[in-house]
Amino acid sequence: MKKSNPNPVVQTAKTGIEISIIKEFCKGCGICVEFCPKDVLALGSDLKTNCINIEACNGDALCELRCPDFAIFVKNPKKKAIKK
Amino acid sequence: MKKSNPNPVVQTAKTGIEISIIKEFCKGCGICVEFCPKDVLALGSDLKTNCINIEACNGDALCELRCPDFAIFVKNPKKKAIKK
Amino acid sequence: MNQRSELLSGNEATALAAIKGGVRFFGGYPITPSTEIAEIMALELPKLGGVFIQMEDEIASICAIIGASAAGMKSMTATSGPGFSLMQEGIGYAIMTEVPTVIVNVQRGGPATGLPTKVAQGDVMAARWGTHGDHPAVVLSPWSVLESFTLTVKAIEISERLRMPIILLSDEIVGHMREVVSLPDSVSVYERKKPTKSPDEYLHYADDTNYDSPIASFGEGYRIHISGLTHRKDGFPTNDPKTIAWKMDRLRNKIDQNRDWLHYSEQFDLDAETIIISYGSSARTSLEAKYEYEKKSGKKIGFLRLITLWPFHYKKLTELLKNAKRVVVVEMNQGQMIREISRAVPRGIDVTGVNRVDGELITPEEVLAAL
Amino acid sequence: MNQRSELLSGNEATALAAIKGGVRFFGGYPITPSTEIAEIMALELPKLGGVFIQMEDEIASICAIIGASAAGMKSMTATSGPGFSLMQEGIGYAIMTEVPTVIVNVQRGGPATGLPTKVAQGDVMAARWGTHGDHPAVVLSPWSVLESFTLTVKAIEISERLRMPIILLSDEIVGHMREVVSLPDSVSVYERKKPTKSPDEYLHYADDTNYDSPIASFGEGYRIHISGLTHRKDGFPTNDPKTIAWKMDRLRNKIDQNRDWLHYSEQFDLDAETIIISYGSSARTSLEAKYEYEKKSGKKIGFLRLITLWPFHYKKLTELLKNAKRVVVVEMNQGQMIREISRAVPRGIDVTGVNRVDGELITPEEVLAAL
Amino acid sequence: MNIEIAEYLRLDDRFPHILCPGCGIGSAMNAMVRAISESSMNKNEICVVSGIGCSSRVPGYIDCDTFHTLHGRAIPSATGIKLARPEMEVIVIAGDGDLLAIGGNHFIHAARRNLDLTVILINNFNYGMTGGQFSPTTPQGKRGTTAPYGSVERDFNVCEMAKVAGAVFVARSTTYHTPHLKGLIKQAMKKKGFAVIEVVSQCPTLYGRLNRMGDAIKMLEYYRDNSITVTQVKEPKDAEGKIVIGVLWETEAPEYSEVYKKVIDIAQKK
Amino acid sequence: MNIEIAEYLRLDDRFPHILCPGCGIGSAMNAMVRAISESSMNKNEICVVSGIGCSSRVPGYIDCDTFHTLHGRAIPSATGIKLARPEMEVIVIAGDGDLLAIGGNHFIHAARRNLDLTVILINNFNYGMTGGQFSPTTPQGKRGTTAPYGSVERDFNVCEMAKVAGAVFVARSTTYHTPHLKGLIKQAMKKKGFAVIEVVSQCPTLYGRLNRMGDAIKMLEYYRDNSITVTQVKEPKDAEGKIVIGVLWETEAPEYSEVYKKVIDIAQKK
Amino acid sequence: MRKEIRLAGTGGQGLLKAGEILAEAAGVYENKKVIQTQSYGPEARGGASKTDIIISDEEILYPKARQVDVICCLSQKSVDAFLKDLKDTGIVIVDSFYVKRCNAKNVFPLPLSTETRQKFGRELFMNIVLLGALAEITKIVTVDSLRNALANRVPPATIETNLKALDLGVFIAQIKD
Amino acid sequence: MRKEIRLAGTGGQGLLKAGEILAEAAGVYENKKVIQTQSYGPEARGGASKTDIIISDEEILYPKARQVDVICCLSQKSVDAFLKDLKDTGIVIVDSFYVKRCNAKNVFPLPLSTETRQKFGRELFMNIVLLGALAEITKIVTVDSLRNALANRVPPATIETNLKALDLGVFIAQIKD
Ligand SMILES: Cc1ncc(C[n+]2csc(CCOP(=O)(O)OP(=O)(O)O)c2C)c(N)n1
Ligand SMILES: Cc1ncc(C[n+]2csc(CCOP(=O)(O)OP(=O)(O)O)c2C)c(N)n1
Ligand code: SF4
Ligand code: SF4
Ligand code: SF4
Ligand code: SF4
Repeated sequence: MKKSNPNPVVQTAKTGIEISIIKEFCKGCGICVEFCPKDVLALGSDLKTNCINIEACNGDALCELRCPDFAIFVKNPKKKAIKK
Repeated sequence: MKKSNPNPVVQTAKTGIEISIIKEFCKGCGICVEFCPKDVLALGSDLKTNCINIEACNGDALCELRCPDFAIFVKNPKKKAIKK
Repeated sequence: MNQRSELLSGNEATALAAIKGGVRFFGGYPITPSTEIAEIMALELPKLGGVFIQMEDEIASICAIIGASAAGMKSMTATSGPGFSLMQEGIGYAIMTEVPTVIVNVQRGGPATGLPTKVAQGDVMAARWGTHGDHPAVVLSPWSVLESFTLTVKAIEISERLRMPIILLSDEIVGHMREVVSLPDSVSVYERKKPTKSPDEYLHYADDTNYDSPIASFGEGYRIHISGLTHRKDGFPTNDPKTIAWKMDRLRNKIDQNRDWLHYSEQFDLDAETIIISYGSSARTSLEAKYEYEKKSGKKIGFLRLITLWPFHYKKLTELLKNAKRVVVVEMNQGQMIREISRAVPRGIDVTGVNRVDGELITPEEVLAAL
Repeated sequence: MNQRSELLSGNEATALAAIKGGVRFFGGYPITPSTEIAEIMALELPKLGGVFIQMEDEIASICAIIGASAAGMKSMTATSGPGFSLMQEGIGYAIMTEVPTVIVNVQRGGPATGLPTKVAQGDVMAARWGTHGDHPAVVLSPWSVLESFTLTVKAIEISERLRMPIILLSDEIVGHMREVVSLPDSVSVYERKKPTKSPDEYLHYADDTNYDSPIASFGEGYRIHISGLTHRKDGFPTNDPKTIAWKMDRLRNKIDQNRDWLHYSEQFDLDAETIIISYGSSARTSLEAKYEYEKKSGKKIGFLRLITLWPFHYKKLTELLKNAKRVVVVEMNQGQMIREISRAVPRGIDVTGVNRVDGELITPEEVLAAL
Repeated sequence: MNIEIAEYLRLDDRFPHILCPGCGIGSAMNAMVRAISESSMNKNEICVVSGIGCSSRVPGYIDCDTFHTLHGRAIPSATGIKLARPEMEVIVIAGDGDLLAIGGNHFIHAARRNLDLTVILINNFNYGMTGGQFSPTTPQGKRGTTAPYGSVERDFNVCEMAKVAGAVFVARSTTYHTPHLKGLIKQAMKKKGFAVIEVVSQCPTLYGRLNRMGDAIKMLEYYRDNSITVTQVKEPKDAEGKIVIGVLWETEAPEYSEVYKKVIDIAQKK
Repeated sequence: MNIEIAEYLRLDDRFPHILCPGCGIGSAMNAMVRAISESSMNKNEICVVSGIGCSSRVPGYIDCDTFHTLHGRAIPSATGIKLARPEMEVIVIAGDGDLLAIGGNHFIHAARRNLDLTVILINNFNYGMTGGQFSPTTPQGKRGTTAPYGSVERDFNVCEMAKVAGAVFVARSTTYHTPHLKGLIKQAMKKKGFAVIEVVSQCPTLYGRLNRMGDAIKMLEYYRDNSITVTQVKEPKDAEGKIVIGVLWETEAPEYSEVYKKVIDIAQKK
Repeated sequence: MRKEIRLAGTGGQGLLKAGEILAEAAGVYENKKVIQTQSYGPEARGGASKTDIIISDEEILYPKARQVDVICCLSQKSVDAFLKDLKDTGIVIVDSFYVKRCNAKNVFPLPLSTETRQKFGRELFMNIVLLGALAEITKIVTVDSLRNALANRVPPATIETNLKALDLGVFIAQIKD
Repeated sequence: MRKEIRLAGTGGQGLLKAGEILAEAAGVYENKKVIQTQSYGPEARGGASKTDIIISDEEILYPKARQVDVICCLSQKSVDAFLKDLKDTGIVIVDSFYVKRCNAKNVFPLPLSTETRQKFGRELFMNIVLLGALAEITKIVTVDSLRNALANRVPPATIETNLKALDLGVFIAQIKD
C-alpha cells in the first residue's frame, strides 16, 4: 500500500546541521517558527515553514519535537551519538 | 391496596416501656437478641424473637434500630418527648 | 420577506419543535450528525427556565430524561447510531415503566462507528427491535425540515398519550439540510392528565383506557413506585403469570389498539401499476424520480411515503397497494422496510428494492433505473 | 455407571464446551440466568492458564473479549437481556471489524429488568437487529443440555470461520435445566489461519474468500489497523462510496454466501398436513405435544425445530414446508420467528402462533389446543 | 399500626421484605427511614431511587415516591428527577456493585457536578442479588463465586474517590452502628450538594458464608470490634485495619441546580 | 525517508494527518513516537489503542498494531489485548471526553486493577471531534458549544482521580513541553502497572476560538508561562493557578496480570 | 417407569442442591433418563423456590412436572402454591414444623427441621435429611445411589456430615412407618 | 429558474456558513425555493468539505446538486473531486492561490485568499469574500440580499467586517471582469 513518498526540502549548515522540511505535511501553524530560539524559520508565502537562516540553527531540534505534523526534522551530527 | 395489617405481640413493663414484636416480619436472625445489653430477648421455638424479660428493658431501643426486618418496636414513655 | 419564514436545518427545526411542543428537559451527549439539536437546546432551554444537561454518556442521558419525565417534565434526547445502540436498555426501561419521552436518532452510516458524517437509513430495524424482550415501538420518519418540526411535535404528543418513548428517526440529510420554512408561533401541546383519584385509590397502571390516561408524576403526592421489573397495576413487581400476561398484553395493546391513528403516510397516484414506496430523505429522491419518469414516459407512477415506520400497518398497506402490479421500495440500507412491505402485498406482486449503502444519498437515476 | 455420563445444566455444558472449544478468555459481568457460565469459567480457565476477568459492566466485557480475540485468543462472554442490550454497540463493532467472538444470551423475561428468573424467548429479534446499521447476524438456539454443548462449539467455529460475533441464544429453561449427558473428551477445534503473506502484502480485509480466511492478530508482526469506522481492505477509514459499498457487501455476503451451511434444523414427518415449528425450550414442549397428539388421534403431525434462527433460510424453509397445509409456530414471545416463517410459506397457508409471555414454559396442552 | 415510622413504610402489603434473615440492608433501611421520619419531612416530597440489586429493593418498602431503575442507573435517573423537581429530596440507595461497578461513572460525574443528592451506598462487599460474585469493594484475597481462588483485584476506596470526584459530604458507618448511621443520613440529607454515606453492611448468605465469616451476628460483632470513629484517629496508624466511621470529609461548594439557575439568569437577560 | 522515527510512522499513505493546523494532539503524538523510538522497542510488540475523537485518530498514524475502538472503550479493549498478550506494550491514547466522560468508569476500574497500560490522556478541555462541546475537564465558566453561557460544571482533577483509583504512575505535561512529555512517556512505558500521563493540549480550532484564547501559538505561550514543575512547588500556593507538570505520583503495587498468574498457580495446583 | 418429584420450600433451604443429587442418583447411578428444572423468586433468592425432577425410562421432552408423584414441601407457602399439580395417587412429604396445613390424601408430615436442628445445631443439612426420607418412603432411588451422587456434589469436607444427614432422613421416615 | 451552486474546499474555510448565507439570501430575501446540503469529512472536520445550494422557482425534492451551474473551489482537492458534476455551460470560480490546475471551460481564478489575507491579516473572512465575488459574477442573488442574510448569520460584533469582506469580493470580481 505504499503510495506517497514524502519528499523533504533539505538544507545543510556549515555546522553539519541539516534541516528537512516536508512541505506536503506542513500546515503552517507557525509553532516551529515562533518557538525557535534562533529565528531560523519563517512562514513563507506558501504558508508553510521555511528555513531562512540555517546557519543560526543550534540543533536543539525543538521545532522537530513540537511540530504537530511531522513536517520538520533536524539532524545534528553532534547529538546523534547521545540520543539512542 | 391495603391487604395485611401486621399484628404485633405487645408486652408492657412496669416502667411503661412497651415492646411490640411483629412475628410475621421477624426472620429470626437473632441480632436483636445478641446485642440487647439487658438480655430482654430470646429466640423462641418458633425461631422468632420473643420478649422474655420485659422488666429488664432499659428502653434504649437498640433492637428496634438494628432489626433488619422492622419486626420489633420499643416504646419508651420517657424518651418520647426528646425524639422529635 | 416572507412572514416569519426562516432558513433552518432539520435538526434546528427538531430542536425548536421540541421547545414549542413543551419539552423542558434535554439530556444528551454529542454525536454527529445530531449534535446541533443539543447545541440549540443548550442555548434556548435556559431562556425558558428549562433544563439542558450534557450527561457523561448516552446511557446517562436516556436515564436522566426518563427520570425527568417521571417527575412530570416533558423530556427529550437526540443521538445517532452508536449512541442509539447504547440507549437500548434505557429505551426498554421507558417502555416497561411507561414513561413518555422522545428519542431522536439522526441516522448515519453504520454498523459501529461507521460513517459519522454520511447518510444512511440503517437503523429502521434497530429502532423497532433494538431493546431486548417483546415490546411496542412507535417510530416516525421526517423527510423535510418542516416535517422535522411537525413530527417532533407529534412524537411528543404520542409519547404522552401512549405513555411510551417515541423515536424520531431522522437521517443525516434531513437533519443537516436547510430549507426555508414558516413555523407556527405556537403548537397545540398535549398536557399529561393528572389523576383525579385519591392516592389511596390511584393505580399507576390502571388500564381502563390504554391511552390518554391520567398519570401521576413524582412529587405530586401519589407516592408511586416505578420499577423495570414486570409489575402489577400498582407498579410493584410480580411473579404471578396472570399478572405478567396482563402487563405484556397491555404493552402490546398500545400498538394493536392504536395502529390506525398512529399510521401516517402520504400517497398519490396509487392507481398506477408501479408504486414507489420510500421514507425519509430517500423519499425525496423517489418523488423526484416519479416526476422525471412521468415527464419522460407520460405514464403515471404511484408514490407512497411512509411517515410512521412503526407500527407498520399491514392492513392499511395492503389496501393502499391493492391495485399495484409492481412495488419498488427505495431505502438507504440493505433492505429493511422492504421486509414488511413484502408481507403486505399479495404474493405474486414483484417487490423490488432500490438500495444504497455507501453513504451517499440515493439518486433519482438509480430509482429511474428500477422503474 | 454410564461411561463419563454426568448431570449438567445447560449453562454448565456451555461453559465446558467453550473451554473444550478453545476459548481461553472470558470477560463478563454477572446476570441471572447466565451467571453460572461466568462462575464456571472463573473456576476452570485458570486451570488451563486461560483468563477469566469480571469486568465492570457488560460494555467493558464485550470490548475486552473483542480485544482479546483481536490479539489472537478465542474469547466469549455470557449475559442476559439487559446486559445484551448494553452490548449492542460492541456487537456492532465486532461485526464491523470482523473480530470473531461468542456471545451467549440466556434469555429471561423482558423488556427492561423484566423477569430475572423466568423464561422467555423475547430476544430473537434483538439478536438479529439490535445493533444499529445494516449488519449480518448468526444466532443459534439450543434446546437441550447436550446441544448447549455442541452449539457452543459450533458457535466458536462459525465465529472464527466467518470472522464475526456469533450469538448463542439460550433461555432460562435450557440454561438451568439439568440432564445426564456424555460429553466428548475433546472436540475438533477450528484454528484461525495465520496469514502466509508478508506484512507488506497482507491486507486485513482481503476478500478472496469470505470465510476461512487467514487473519493476523495483534502481536504477530503484521501491524494491522482495526477500526470501527467503515474501512478499506487495509483497515484504514474511507469515505469513498465505492469502498464503502464494497465493505457493506462484504459484510452482507457473510450471510448471503453461507446461508446453506449455516442452516441447522431438525425435522420429521414434514409430509403431515400440520407442522409445528419451534426452537429452544419451547421446542421440547412442541415435540411432546406432537407425540401426545399422535397417540390420541392416530394422525401424524410434522415437527420442525430451528437450530439456526439467523440467518433465516427462507428458501430452505419454503422447501421443507412445501406440503404443509397448516403451520403452528410455538414460541415464548409475542410472535417473533413467526414473522419470518409467514414469509417462507405460501400465502394461503394458515400460520398460527402459540405464544406465551408470562414467564412460564409453554405447556403441551397449549400446543395441543392449537392443533 | 401504632409505630412512629409506620407512615414512611408500605407496611400494608410489602412486608415481610424479600431480604435474607440477618441481612444488613434491612438495618440500613431501618436507619434511613428513621432519619427521614426524624427530619419531619413531608413524605410527598421525597423520592427514593435505586438501581438493581438486593440493596436496590429498598425503595419498594418506603412510602414515598420510589424509583427502581436499571442496574447501575440510579444516579442518572435521580439526576433527571432532581433537576425536574429541585424542591424534592432525592435519596439514592443502592449496592456497591450498582453504584461502583456498572454505575461507577455516574457516581463520579454526579459528584463532580455536585448535584444535591443523598447517596446511601450499601457496601456488602459482593453482588448479593446475583449470588455472591466479587465486586469492586471486595478486599483482595476474599472469595466470591467468580473469584473461587480469592479476588486478585484491589478494592476501591469509595470515600476517597467520592471526595476527589467532588462530593461535599462523605461519611461512613456500619450496620452495627445504626444510631450513628441514622445521624449521618440526617446530616447528609440536610447538606446541599452531593453527599455520600458508605454503609458497611453484611451479606451473611453469600459473602459471609463464602468467606467463612459466620452469621450476621458474627459479622456485626466484627464491625463492632473493628470500627474506630474518625475523631479517635489521631495518627494514620490508628486507622490501620480498622473501619473508620463518621464524617470523613465535608466542604462547601455551589450545588448544581443552584449554579444552573445562574445560567437561566444569564440566558434570560440576553 | 531518512528520519529516525520514520519507521514508527505510517508515512507512506496516511500523512498529512487529519488534525487541524496547530493542534496539540500532533505534538503529543510526536512525543509519543519519539518515546517509543528511544525505548528501542520492537514495533511488532506494541499495540496503540484509542477510542473515538480527534485524539483517538493517533493510532492510525503509528506503524505498529493499532486499535481504533469505540468511543470511550479504549481501556476495556486494551484490557483484552494486554491479558491475551501480556508480552505486548499496550498504550492507550485518547481524549478527555473519551477517557473521562463516556469512558470514565473503565478508567477508574483499570486503575484499580493496576493493569499494565500506559494511558496518554490528551486533555484539550473539550470534545474536538464533534465540534467543541464542553467536557468533564472544561474549567467552570469556559464555553463550549453546549455551554454557550459558560460551563457550570466543575472539572475533574484527572491526576488526583487516577491516583485515588489506583494508578501507580501519574504525570502531567503540556504540548509546549514536548521533550519533557517524551521523557514522561518513556518512564510510563517502563513502569509496570497502570500509568497515566495527562497531556495539557490545545484545540485552537474550537476550544481556543470559543474562549478567545488566540491561536495555537498563543495557547502554547500560555502553557509555557503558566506551568510549574512539581519540584518547583514548595508549598501549595506555588501551584495556584498553575499547571503543575512532572511526575505527580508514583508508587509500587503488584500489576494485574502478575497477580493473575498467581491465580493460575493456585488453580493448577488444586 | 416415569416419576415426577417436586421439592419446594424457601430460597436458601438447599432444595436445588437436593434436586441435583436426586437427579444425579437416578440419572448417573441408576441409568435412568432424568431432567431437573427449577423455579425461584426474583433474581437469585428469597421467596418460594421449587425444583422438579422427572425420572423416566424414556426420553423426557417437556421438562416440568405436570402429574406429580411426590411433592416435598418445607414451607407452608409451597404447600399452598404447588399441591395442585399432585396426581390423585401422589404423596406429599412435609416438614411438620414449617407446614401446618396440608390438604391431600397421602401426607407424610415428618419432623425434618426439628430433628435436623437437634442433631446438627442448625437446619443446614435439612435438604439432605429430606432426601433420605424421600428415598426411604418412595424407593424412587436407592439410598446408595444418593450416597454416590452426594459425594460428587457437596464440598469434600462436608461429605461425612451429609451422609449422616441422609441416614437421619431414612431413620425419620422409618420411624414414621 | 433553477440554479445549482456548489461551494467546496477544506473544513474550516467557512464554506458551510457561506452556503447558509447564500441560501438565506435567495430563500428568505428573494422568496425563492432553496435547499442547502453539505458533505464533509470524518466526524466534524478535516479534509474536503462541500455544500450544495439549489435555488429554484419550484419545489426542490432531490436536494443534492446534479447539474451544477456554479462551482466555487477553495482547494485543489475540491477541484479534482467535484468538477465532474459541472454543467457544460457551468462556470467555476477558484481561488488562484490554492488552486493551480482546473480543467473546465469557464474558469474564474480569483485572488480571494491573497486579497483576504492582505486586507484582514488572515483568511478568516475568505468565505464571505467568495460570496461577494459569486454574486457579482453570477447575479444569482443580489448583494443586498446577501447583506441582509449575513446580518442574521454572523456574530453581531463581526457584521461590519463581514460586510467589508462582501464588498471586497464584489471588487475582486469586478477587477477580474
Ligand atoms: C445490565 C445488568 N447487568 C447485570 C444485572 C444483574 N445484576 C443484578 S443485581 C447485580 C449486582 C448486585 O450487587 P450490588 O449492587 O452490590 O447489590 P447487592 O445485591 O449486593 O445489594 C447484578 C450484576 C442486571 N440486572 N442488569
Ligand atoms: C457512543 C458514541 N457517542 C458519541 C460519539 C460522538 N463523539 C465522537 S468523538 C466524541 C468526543 C471527542 O472528545 P475527546 O474524547 O475529548 O477527543 P478530542 O476530539 O477532543 O480529541 C464524541 C462525543 C460517538 N462516536 N460514539
Ligand atoms: S510546526 Fe510543523 S506544521 Fe507547524 S509550521 Fe512548523 S513545520 Fe509546519
Ligand atoms: S433483629 Fe428483627 S428479624 Fe432479627 S430476630 Fe430480632 S426481631 Fe427478628
Ligand atoms: S443475598 Fe446478601 S445482600 Fe442479598 S438479601 Fe441476602 S444477605 Fe442481603
Ligand atoms: S478540532 Fe481541535 S482537537 Fe480536533 S484536530 Fe482540530 S484542533 Fe485538534
